Amino acid sequence: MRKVVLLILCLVFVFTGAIGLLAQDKLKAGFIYVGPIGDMGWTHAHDQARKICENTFPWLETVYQESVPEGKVEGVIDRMIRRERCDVVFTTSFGFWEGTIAAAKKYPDKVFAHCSGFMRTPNCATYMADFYQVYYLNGLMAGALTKSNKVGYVGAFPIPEVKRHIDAFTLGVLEVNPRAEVHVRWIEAWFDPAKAKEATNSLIDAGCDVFAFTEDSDTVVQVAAENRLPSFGHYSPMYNSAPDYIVSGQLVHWELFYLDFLAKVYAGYYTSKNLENVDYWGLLKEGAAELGPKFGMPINPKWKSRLGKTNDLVLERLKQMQNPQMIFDPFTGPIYDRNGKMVVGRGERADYGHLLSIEYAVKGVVGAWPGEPK
Amino acid sequence: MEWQLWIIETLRRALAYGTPLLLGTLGEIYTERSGILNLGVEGMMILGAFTGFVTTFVTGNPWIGFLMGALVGGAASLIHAFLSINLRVIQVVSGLALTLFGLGLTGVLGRGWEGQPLKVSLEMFSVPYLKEIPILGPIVFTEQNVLVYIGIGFALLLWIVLFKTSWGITIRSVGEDPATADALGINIPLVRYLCTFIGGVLAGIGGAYLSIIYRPSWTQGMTSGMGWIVIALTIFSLWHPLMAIVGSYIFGSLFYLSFRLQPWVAPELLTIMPYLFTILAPMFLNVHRTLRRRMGAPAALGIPYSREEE
Amino acid sequence: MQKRDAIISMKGITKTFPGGLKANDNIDLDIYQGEIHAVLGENGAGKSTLMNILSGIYRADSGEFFLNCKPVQIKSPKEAISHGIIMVHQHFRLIPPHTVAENIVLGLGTSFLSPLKGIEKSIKEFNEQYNLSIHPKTRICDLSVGEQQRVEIVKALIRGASILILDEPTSVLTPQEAKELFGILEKMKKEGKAIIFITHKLEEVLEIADHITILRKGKVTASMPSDQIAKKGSEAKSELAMKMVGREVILKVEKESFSLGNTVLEVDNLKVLDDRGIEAVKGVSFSVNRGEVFGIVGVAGNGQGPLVEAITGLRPPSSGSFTVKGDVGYIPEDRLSMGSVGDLTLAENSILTDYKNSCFSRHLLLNLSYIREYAEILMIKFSVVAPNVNTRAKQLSGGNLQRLILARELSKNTQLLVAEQPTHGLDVGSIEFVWKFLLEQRKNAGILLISGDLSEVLSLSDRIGVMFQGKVTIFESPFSDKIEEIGLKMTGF
Amino acid sequence: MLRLKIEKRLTPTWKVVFSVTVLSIFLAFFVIGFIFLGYGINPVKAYIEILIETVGNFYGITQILWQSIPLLLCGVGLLLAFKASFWNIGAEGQLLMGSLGATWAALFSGLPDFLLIPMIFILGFAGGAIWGLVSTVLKAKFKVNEVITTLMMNYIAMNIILYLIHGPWKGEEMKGFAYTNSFPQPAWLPTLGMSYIHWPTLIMGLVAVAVIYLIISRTKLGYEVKVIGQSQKAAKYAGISYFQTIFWVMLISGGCAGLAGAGEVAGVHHMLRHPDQISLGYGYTGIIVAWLARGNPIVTILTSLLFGAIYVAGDVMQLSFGLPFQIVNVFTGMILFFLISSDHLMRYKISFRREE
Repeated sequence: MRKVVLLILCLVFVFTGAIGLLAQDKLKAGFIYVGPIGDMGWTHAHDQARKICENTFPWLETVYQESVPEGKVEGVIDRMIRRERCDVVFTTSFGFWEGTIAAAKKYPDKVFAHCSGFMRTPNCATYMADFYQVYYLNGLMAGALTKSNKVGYVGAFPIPEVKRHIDAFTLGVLEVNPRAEVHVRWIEAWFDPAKAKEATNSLIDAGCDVFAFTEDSDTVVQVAAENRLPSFGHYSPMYNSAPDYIVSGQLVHWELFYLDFLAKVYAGYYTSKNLENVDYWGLLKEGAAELGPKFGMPINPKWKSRLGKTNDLVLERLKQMQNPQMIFDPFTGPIYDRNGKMVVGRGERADYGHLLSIEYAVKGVVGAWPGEPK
Repeated sequence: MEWQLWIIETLRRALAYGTPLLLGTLGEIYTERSGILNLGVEGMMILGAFTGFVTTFVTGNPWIGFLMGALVGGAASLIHAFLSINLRVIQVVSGLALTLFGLGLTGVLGRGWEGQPLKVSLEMFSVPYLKEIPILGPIVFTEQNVLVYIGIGFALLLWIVLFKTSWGITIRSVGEDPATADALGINIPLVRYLCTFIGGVLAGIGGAYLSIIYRPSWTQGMTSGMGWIVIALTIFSLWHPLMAIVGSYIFGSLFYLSFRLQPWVAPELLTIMPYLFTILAPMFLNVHRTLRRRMGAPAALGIPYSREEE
Repeated sequence: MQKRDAIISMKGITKTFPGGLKANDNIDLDIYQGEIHAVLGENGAGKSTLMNILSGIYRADSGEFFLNCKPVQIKSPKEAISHGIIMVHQHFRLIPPHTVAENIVLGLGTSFLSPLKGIEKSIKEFNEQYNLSIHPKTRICDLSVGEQQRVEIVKALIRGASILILDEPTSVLTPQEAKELFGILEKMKKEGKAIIFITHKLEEVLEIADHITILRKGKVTASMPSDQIAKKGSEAKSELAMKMVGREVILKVEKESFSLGNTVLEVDNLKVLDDRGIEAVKGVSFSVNRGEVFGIVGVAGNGQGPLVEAITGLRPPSSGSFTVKGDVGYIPEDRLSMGSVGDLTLAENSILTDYKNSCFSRHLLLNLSYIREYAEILMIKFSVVAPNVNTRAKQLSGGNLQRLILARELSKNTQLLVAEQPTHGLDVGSIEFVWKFLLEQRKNAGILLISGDLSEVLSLSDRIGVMFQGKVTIFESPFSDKIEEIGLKMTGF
Repeated sequence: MLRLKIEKRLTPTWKVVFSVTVLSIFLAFFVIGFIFLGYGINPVKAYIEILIETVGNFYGITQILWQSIPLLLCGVGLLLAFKASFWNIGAEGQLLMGSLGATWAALFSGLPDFLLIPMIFILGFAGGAIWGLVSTVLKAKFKVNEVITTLMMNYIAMNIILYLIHGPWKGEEMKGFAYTNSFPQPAWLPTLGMSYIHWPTLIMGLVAVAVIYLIISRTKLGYEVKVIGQSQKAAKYAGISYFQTIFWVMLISGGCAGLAGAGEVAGVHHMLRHPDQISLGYGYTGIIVAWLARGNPIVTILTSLLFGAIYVAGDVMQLSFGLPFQIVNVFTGMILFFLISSDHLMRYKISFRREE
């Protein structure tokens, strides 16, 4: 009996070793997700991109692990590199930064990329696709659609990323409809359909009649549609959740980043020595973000007539921002926060650093705003 | 009047959110009244949610979904029943195992179903005429789904059964003093099996409500701790079906208010409230001697019964 | 004399418990209609087991039942009830938070929707028929013991009991209540019911029983109509008593007398509330001195429990005071779940009440080797039979366990020893052993003996306090001419 | 003909207990094999792979050790509470409050560097202990069932931490995310070599096992705990104060869970973050760890390693076979079902007899 077990063990070792040899000229990438891949939002979008990459590059192999607790990320990286022999590891949540940086130091000849992070090392790049421009466009439409002059917004966590989205959205709403307000509710979770549902309901009860959100489910769209109210999708194509009531939304193309990054690593352009300054910041002009309730449909045709003139305004601004020169940006002064303080001067355009650390709420935002500067 | 509107809106939402809690609590009340402590509510709810969703998705009929959810919830409860009635294991551990098992199994089996929206659901509707009643009309009879009424109906029915019928006397007696009931020719295992099964069925329906009506889709762990709240509500409602209505809707109200009042009150404060109430309610009860005797926990709760051991 | 058929007869009933104890050994018993049949026996003679078998709670290993000469099976309480066999247990099978009516209809199969409807009327009828005065809507927990017993009887009657088994029905009653109960039983007899009356008090049953059967160690030792005994007089009685206990009932106790020492317990106008908040001890005063046994005798439930709990510090008195000199040793009535801990070893059990003593524990630690030695010594000195000190207490027999508890309580350097029903349920050998040690212990301490057994108190005590409804009346020795008076006091006259 | 013979026995021998335990774990593995089949994975290969990746190499073993640290501390503390028949199912909340205390020590106490780590453990212990004692007071003074209070206190602890990381304790370095600042370097627990094993906590765990073993077997407190656990009536008779004993029990039990929390924040996370991320259900798994040890604190070392291995095996199954992470719960639930069923069987002696 013992001999058989030993034999099996030996065979397994030989077998795995052989695979390692064969995989020499292949590139293997590991993806570490913070949530379940079925979440309809963030993790789902990353996983879609992973699949696209795998289908595009014949030399690419991928592995992934979902729902990784933040404290365990370093161990998962270990396993991906030691056991799965990954050459590149992507960690797709802000909370993974500590583990990612530690692992990057531990494996100096491997390549890492950390999504939404701010710390880089020679072998760890950062990347982020951001939506504030798309949110602004959606804001324009929301401003045109609201009759009660109250627009609802469900936010996940009061962090700069979400605050930036809300501010951009509000700038859009107020540009079209200066009397409108954007009411905000936080659900303190990236994914909690029950909370998102009651948050939306509380906004409906507060009189809001158009909805946008930053969280990882399609709950807000569903609840709004149940009440026959328009809403904007987020992250994934949510057109199918409410074909009649979804107006537009934000869509992401993570694959643009992944394809580019992996191709460069494979070509030897990116190595474990030169990533210190590699920071992807994907906006409309890079094609990382897209406007629409589903790919290839910027505005739901059913709503075009209701939008009227705003329709054209949206498309014009979209074109301006897609221009490689980025002729327009929503965070162009003068911008005042809701306490009346000027945060972006007249004629100035908020720079990258400013955008990354937004804590203020612009004029027109109503509701709790944790961490608001005095 | 502004405040009237607030009450109406809050309670309206409390009904929708509180219904799965109510269903689960009613079931657990029956289970505990018969002397079985089932901490596996979370597991049974998630199993009900998963089977409810899948069945509805496949058959296109939400009612069959509810039926299957109920049956699977009930079947899961029978595991606990078997372990605690026949094998007389420690019920805390057995319930915990059921919760873990339910969460795990649905997570493993349900992966392919995640993110698929459910096309058919039960429509919301308003009851004609009744919705004209001031205050009550807009709360209860406007734009609610039928399960809300079924939940309240169950509560009334189970209250009548528990306190006005011979079965109720039997169930309560089995939970208070199984030896006595046994001596009077009552089949203790049968009663306990049935009550645990009722608990599983109702938890299953409550879970199916989440995946079919409340948010027509499936995600793993979508019960997000509701099963534990049910355990708390069972105690909060002093094992009384009518109090379960009050408890579930108070909890629903607070959940809703934690968003509605967000501009003014820290949400954590409101979220903590129900848990604090649950601790305080039995505390006040226990200060009062007669109340404790009449409204306290079933005396044989969690204690296995066997005839020969006397 | 007309030959009648027995309403129920049992043939060859045998029951062995998992521990190997043969509780019933080939027992035959015939019960006739319109007759009160007393089953007598000591504690542990197998009476309760037999009745539990008859009422379907236990199953016999072998044996047969004949109901009106037809063989029947009794596999469950339900089947027993369907044959009209119903038992009123010594500890009432009533559910305290439920009402009288709810208790009565339980398992009755009344109408589903209005289960209590017919019942209230029936209760009223029984109230009139037997003069019971029970109110259907009261909760059991608000009733007195006597009232609860009547609820039990109504419960049985409503189920159509033709054979009513009463397990030690008088043990919890005051004499007044017992008298009322006998009245009720007489009426039931006249209605044609068969009544089985289980007791260990011979005197009591001679009054009302028509037939007497005596069990001893699981076997029938005598069975005869009671008028035969009445005819034969006192000689027959002592013969019966011998059959019950196997030898003379009255144990002669060698009793050395000691000179009285200082006062070890002084109780002054003590008042104590019971669990329900009712004053159970209503102003009691007495004292116990070293060198004497002070016996408190009374029917159970007259406040002895709360009194003992107060003296041993388990229950705060509501008013009055008591002073104890030195340590108190206490032998509780409930030796299984209070006097010992079943899952702990004998060594651990041997220090239960004295573990804080500096020889067993220093600072935070226990002195394990000393404890083991100590337990070994105790076991030898008090002849506790067990494999070793690591045996678990639950594996010991009742007599051995009581010896261990005695050993523990007597070996402490106590000034006052409170012994509560110390011989309850023990075999004769153990009883003698316990008595001997209690008397010896007077050398060093004062003994407070609480017992329901008058003969025990009479033979051991130097002074006697009779407890009735929360009050104590004290009698000084000699008692021989006061026995009648003491008996009367116990019954409240 | 073979005939089944069933006899009852009072106390099963440790050999029976051990073999039945191993057997039920194997049974669980067997049943779960079908789930592998359902996913198109050869269960035999899968188990060999899991075996290699968990106990078959050095890295796997360090991972198991690392995972079992909080389980050991929670489990052994709970064991003491269960010994006193106090159904503490609040180790989760006690762990969180321990992490809260430790965070305060690391970030806000302003102590000199060399005092930081001792203070982290002291306040971690205190945080868990205080949280455990709330239920003690409620039980002893108001007779509120501890199952419910400890369970509710979990949720309250969770919300307190949420409030702190979103509000007053939110770190300025965290770009507005809901984390506290990173602990200063001197407050980081050292780890063993290249592994993640924060050995001071591991040693705490082993010390806790030893201390609780000593408490149970040779102290007055342990004696009191055993008596109370068996019969409250006997305890009252023996003059044991229920409140006082349970007070110490929960002080230690909650404190151990608190130490686990302190170890997690100071050894793994180096900050306070969302409660779901700090405790991956360690408090609940701890119940199982304690229960499986059947009253023997030494055995918790084995049971916590078992569940540490299951956690690690879960990681392996996710990464190597693409199974969802919930597979861990299926394992735990299954093993528990089989174990509690076998618990009953252990009280019977089953033998086959050949009948002529």
